[in-house]
Amino acid sequence: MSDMDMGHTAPETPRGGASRRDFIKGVIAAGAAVSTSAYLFRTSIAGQPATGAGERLISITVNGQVRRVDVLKQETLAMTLRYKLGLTGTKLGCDRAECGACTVLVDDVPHYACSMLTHTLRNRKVQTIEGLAAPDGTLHPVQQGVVSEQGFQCAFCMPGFVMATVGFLKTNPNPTRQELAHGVSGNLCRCQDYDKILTALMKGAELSRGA
Amino acid sequence: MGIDFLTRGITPWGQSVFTHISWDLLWVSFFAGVVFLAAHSVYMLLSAHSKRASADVDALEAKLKGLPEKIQRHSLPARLFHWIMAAAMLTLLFTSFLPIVGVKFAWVEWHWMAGLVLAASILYHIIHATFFMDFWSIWVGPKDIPELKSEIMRELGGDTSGPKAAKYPLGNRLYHMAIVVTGIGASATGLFMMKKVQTPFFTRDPYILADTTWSWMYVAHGAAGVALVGLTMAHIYFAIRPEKLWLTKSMLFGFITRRQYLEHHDPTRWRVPGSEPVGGRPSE
Amino acid sequence: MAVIHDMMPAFELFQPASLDDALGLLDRHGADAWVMAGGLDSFDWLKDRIRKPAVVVELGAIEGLRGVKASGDGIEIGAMTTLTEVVTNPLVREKFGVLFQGAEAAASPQIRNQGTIGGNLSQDARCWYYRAGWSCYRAGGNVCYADTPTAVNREHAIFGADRCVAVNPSDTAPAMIALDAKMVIRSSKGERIVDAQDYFVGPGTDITRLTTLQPGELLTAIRIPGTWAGAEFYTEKVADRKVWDFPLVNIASAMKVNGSTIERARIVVNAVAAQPMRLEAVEQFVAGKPRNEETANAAGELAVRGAVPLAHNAYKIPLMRNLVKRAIRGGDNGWASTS
Amino acid sequence: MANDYKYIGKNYTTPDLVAKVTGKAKYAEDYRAEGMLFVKLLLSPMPHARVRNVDASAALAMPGVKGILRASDFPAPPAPPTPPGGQAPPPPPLPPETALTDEPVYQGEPILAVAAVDETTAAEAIELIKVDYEPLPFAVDPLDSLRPGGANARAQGNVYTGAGPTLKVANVKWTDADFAEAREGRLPMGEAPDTFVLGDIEEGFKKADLILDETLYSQSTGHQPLETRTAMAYWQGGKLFLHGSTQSVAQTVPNIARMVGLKVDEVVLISEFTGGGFGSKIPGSHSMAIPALMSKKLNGVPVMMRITREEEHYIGRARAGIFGRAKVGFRKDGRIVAMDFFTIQDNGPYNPQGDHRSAGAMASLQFQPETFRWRGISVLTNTPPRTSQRSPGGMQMNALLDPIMAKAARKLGVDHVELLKVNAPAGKAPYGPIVPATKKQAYVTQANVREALEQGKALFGWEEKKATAGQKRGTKVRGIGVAVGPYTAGSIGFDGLAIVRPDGKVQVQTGIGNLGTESVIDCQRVYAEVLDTPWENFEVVWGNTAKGLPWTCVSAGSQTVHAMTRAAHAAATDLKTKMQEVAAKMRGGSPASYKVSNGKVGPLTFAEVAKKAIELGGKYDGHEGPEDINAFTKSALKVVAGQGLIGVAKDNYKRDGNTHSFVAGFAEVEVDTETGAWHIVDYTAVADVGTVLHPRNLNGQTFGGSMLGIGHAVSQRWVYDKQYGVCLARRFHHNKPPSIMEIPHTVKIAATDIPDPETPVGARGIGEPPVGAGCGAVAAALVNALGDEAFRRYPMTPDLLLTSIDSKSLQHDALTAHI
Repeated sequence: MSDMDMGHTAPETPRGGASRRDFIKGVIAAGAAVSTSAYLFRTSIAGQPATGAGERLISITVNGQVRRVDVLKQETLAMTLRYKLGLTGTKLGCDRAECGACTVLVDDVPHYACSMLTHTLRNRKVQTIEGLAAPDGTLHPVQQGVVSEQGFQCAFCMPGFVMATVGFLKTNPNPTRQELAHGVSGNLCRCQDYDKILTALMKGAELSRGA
Repeated sequence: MGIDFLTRGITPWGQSVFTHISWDLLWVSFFAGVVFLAAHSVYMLLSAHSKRASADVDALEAKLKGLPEKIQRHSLPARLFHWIMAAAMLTLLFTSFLPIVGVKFAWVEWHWMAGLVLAASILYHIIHATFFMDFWSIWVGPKDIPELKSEIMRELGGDTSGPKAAKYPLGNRLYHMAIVVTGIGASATGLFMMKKVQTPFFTRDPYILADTTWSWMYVAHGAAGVALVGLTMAHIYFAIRPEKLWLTKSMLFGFITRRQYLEHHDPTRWRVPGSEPVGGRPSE
Repeated sequence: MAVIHDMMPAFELFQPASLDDALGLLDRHGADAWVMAGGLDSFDWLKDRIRKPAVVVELGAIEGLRGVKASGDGIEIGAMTTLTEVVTNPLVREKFGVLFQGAEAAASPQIRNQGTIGGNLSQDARCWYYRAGWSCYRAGGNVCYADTPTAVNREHAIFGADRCVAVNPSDTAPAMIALDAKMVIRSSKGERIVDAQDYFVGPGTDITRLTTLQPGELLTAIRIPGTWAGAEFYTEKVADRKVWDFPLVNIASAMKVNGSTIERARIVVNAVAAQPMRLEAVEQFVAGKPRNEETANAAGELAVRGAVPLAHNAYKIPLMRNLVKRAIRGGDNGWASTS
Repeated sequence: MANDYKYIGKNYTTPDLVAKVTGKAKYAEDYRAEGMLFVKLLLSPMPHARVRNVDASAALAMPGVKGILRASDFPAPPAPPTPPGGQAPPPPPLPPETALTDEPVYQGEPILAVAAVDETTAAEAIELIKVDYEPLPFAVDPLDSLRPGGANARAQGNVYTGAGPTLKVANVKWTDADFAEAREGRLPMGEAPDTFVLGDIEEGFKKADLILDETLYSQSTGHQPLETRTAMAYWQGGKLFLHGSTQSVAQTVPNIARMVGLKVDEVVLISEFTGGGFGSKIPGSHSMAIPALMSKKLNGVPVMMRITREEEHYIGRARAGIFGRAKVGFRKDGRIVAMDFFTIQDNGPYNPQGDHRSAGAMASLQFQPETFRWRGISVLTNTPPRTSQRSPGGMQMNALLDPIMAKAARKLGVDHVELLKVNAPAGKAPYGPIVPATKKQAYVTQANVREALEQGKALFGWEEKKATAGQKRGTKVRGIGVAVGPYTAGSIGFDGLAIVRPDGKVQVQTGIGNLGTESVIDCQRVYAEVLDTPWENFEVVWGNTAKGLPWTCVSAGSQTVHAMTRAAHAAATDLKTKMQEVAAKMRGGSPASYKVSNGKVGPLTFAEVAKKAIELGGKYDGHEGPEDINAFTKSALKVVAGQGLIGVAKDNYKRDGNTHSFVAGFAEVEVDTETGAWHIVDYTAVADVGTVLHPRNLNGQTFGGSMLGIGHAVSQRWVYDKQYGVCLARRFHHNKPPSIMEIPHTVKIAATDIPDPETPVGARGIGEPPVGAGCGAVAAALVNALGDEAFRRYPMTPDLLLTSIDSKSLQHDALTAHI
């Protein structure tokens, strides 16, 4: 595990004599300060209407915390999470609502974050993979199920699968294997390790019921 | 503000091509037609009439013995052609432009079927006119300049000894010319376009022509079609104008009366069988 | 100009809180406005940068457009009701199983959680030539790239091809027509109600859209009368994948059976034409006939009469025939052990 | 077969899993840096063209646009090194692929890149760029290119011939007479430049009781890893730092260095997590050079190039599709007496692919035919570049041949499992062409295919299922099938490197990529085994070449488990020896008398020994190393020297034969005869991969690989429009990778667990063989269910099956690619 710390350091001085380690700006952990850099979008676009139908600065609740973010009208939740809030656990596999890697819970319901405008999430509750484990690091039962069963391979799809499962279990806490498969069928795994994934998620369901 | 006369599209290779002319031009043609109609009606109220003075007609009538009472102007095949073509043309115009102006219906089959009728009738007409009619009687050329001059003079109220119309008045022939260009343009391009729709005759294949060739073909088809709106309006207008009704009737019944013949035509330029020569050539 | 995908162009976003506001916005912005319901179809057009509307009117904030409620002996479904809400609604499950199954077969769980019934019914054609942004007939151009000697058109139409051979891809549309639903359409000029059957239009009528919705109009609700509540329903969707796929052919039917005699039926097949096809000739044929293999076979044959296959979709003829057959006869599960 | 290992063969949790499941695992696109710019690509709209002119003035004038990169910004590729005393290798027959080009040879090939302050600006800038293209002739279907007058994909020709130093590009056109067979639906077989022959097939066919002659087509399909090949780069202190997505960490570095024009030690690669590769990211990607060079041009500023899913389709690689025709002669008992196997490979536009050659070699291994001929022709097409995809050639071999085996089994009345057993490779089974040097075929280290088939037959319940196979209930019919996927499964000669730290922990350095197979961790269990010390005492360092990683095999071709358990074994043994020597130096006595166990060396702790090693220096703390290790490892050694007691060694273990693994797959399918829809009821796979290293991962790999192959059978597509040569199946719902709903209803996975005698740990790789087994078994089961006229092309979607069922004949076209 020695390597796992890499890049997890808080943002530090940019450029100029700093070590490479300092130079890399780490993941901004959930709850840390909002990044002010607009990585993906201009904060002011020439030709963009000066007055819009609504404010660009909006509040959304992410992982239990109210976050004020400057969001462009065409910005999707996945982009806001990844590039504005530093929550890179939500992955972009297709950006077209086809693979599920970006699945997050919105008001406890699984949604493709790549295909929701952030502006539609004002005053709604968003939960991402980063918000699943307890603050002390105790894993969510579904996460624990994955760890116990060595679920997944490359794991790029894993956050999406886990969030889809957590959301699905809220509606059906005691699913059959087939029901759970149907519940997470909006998520694609290209390692195609679906059988082990299902075993791990079923374990997660079992642990959830015990929790 | 610039008007885009042509609508652009994009090919699978990302190249910009024309897809058709701007349908705004339909309204341009339509209003041009209306304006022409209005202007012409007003003008007609004020202008002098161009037909031969009745004294002259009497003289001519006396001079030309043997002229039948009814003079055949359009043979039955020619009239059939005309009306079939007219029906096809109107079908074509309505099936193409009604959907554009918002009346939605399944127009394509009607359109291509009417198009086939039109094309067939044009083909028939070409053959018929070439071998069975006075082919050159309908064309316009430099030799018509005297007639044009004298027609203008007459329109301006002056009398002139210049030539009067042969079988087809100059305006009629100019109109025919415009119809030849637009009608053949529209039907020739339309025939190619049938490769692009499901018909019993062809398997669909848009790839018989290059993207850019097609784009010009659509532009030509659209331009001809739009022009035909104005031309058709003008045609119908003339057909129902009171002073032209004698001509319209002739397209229905085939003949004109002897007096109508003498009033409007230059007997030297349109010889009617049985009439005796008046002597001398028409003024050049 | 070079073509680039995958970045949404900038637009102004309006999130009206009432239907009147929404209609007002549509009137004000005319052709510049794009209506977004669940957004799942919209995002494709926007992310591909094929459509660049100046204004997007997002309907999610209009509470009145959501929910399923009883209405006489039928139900009324707000157009912005999600497919999941339709699927989980007890009234729908109890009375209109055909709609429940149709909605359940659509897309994926996440899409059903977000996608709306109105959006599913009104979605655009999925022809991959059309969706590539080329100027085909449906896009206002003058080529059908899907019906050429070399085109790949496995998913395309066998009926009603009028230049365009795209099909309607909706999983819920056949159920709505089978149930004789009424579509409530609003514009600033007022309300009009059309039969579900007439909500969908073919390329002959309008080659650039799949529904009768005109600019400035919104589908606000779907009213399902009680006529077919609790009837014998049959739905089946055949697709390459069991999730996130559009139908190769799908069917929805409602049938009233008295003993072994079919009293009346409504049978609708989708993905064979640009509009869901209600098989009225078949319905008439089976009415009053005994419900047996022979009637089913004859109905199947009748259903596919007049079909014109393209190069790669001749299979749709036996597939449609067999699905109609099953709708009359009932499905066949065969192996009991199949989970 | 049980072994008495303590760690090997036991389930445990890999140490990267918690980071993965909490979202903390960082993939290339998850890195951020202040002032980071974004790059977007301009892709060729045409399948083959020449860029005449680019007008980017409007784009460059946009506020926020920072720069443009063209093909001309790339360094000329260095000439390949001349071996000492040897001749310079001939120049490649085609200009090599580069990340950007002015002569695109497939639609979607990147022409130029624009950097801007954000992606919106970059996209708008791209839209403003005017490129003037001269369209050139193109071919997207190999058969079209072979037709008389057919277009060539490249100006130099349309076919690769030969291999290695004899590799050439030629212009091959077949005659109308050759194509006459196409009208009958059979694959035309014209001149094929590549061939190998074993025995006299004409004589072989004379002995046959049944001869089948079948044409089948296996599609090209994208690898489609869920993580696209996004990369981020910046420069600092003259070094390039690159965050990329790669299957192989160590071996990607020289590749990037070459693309960017640097020395190997001027590149730092960070790739701790890779979201899948399946062969498409073996040594990284050409596209990695784009952010690297853009950053260089912009004074080292960080540059992120996010690759979209559609772009991944174009630049992300695909499996080479193969048209195959096989004439196979069987004896009554199912023994194959002659096989004449003809393949037309869709090579794509660039590097020569070996899939069809491998298909020939694997056919000769799998069926051990008494006489055999393989002929192949590899045709260049203007479609995205191909590269190895899990079981390259092996999978296609199974797809093309196993349906024939199923048919033969039924026609001969021989049980299909028995048919495979009678032809199965065993022991040091020979395969492939005659090797000129030895005048014999190469052979495998060990094959236990019959054992795997027996084990699988029992586990699957073959005999019970056989009773109902082919029977129809209601509208549904079931069928069973079996196939064996063979493939190479291990290379040799790489290095191991580990440090016993002064805190007593053993830190294992590895250059294996972390692409999800977990071999990056699993291989290191050998250290625990050799040092007889609990796994908790070990830490693994991977994914960052600045940390000193040894030279490692590419994580591809099922090599890693074999190659890197050997290297681990060598380095662990070196550690053990050195610890014993140091202990002896500390406490006297013979080194051998110090037992290394449970974190101790005799009475001494690892920590004590490590501290002493640092004191001793020299070879003990890595300031000296063996001569035979790779230069890359030598550089790594410099990084870690002095940090503790260093174990470093090259794998010099002997090996007799070439390492291959096998998987026997069994499938039961159920087809609805009224709709053509079908699903897999049961699936069983038994892996013959030597010693099992990590059962849960082996099961995951075996099933995942099987599903990857099954994907080719059930749904995966790759569709091109021939007229314009452009991609139609751009989206997942078009190209249809299997979802979780497509998996078999029940799955059983097992292994023979017979150690390979030619490698210390006995373990071989698993990545490739299940792919062909899955595809072949399912295809065979469909033949079993539906009879002879079931399908002729992959995937066997409902439309194809229904057409066959309905018309009782094969109506569909097996001779057109990409539909």
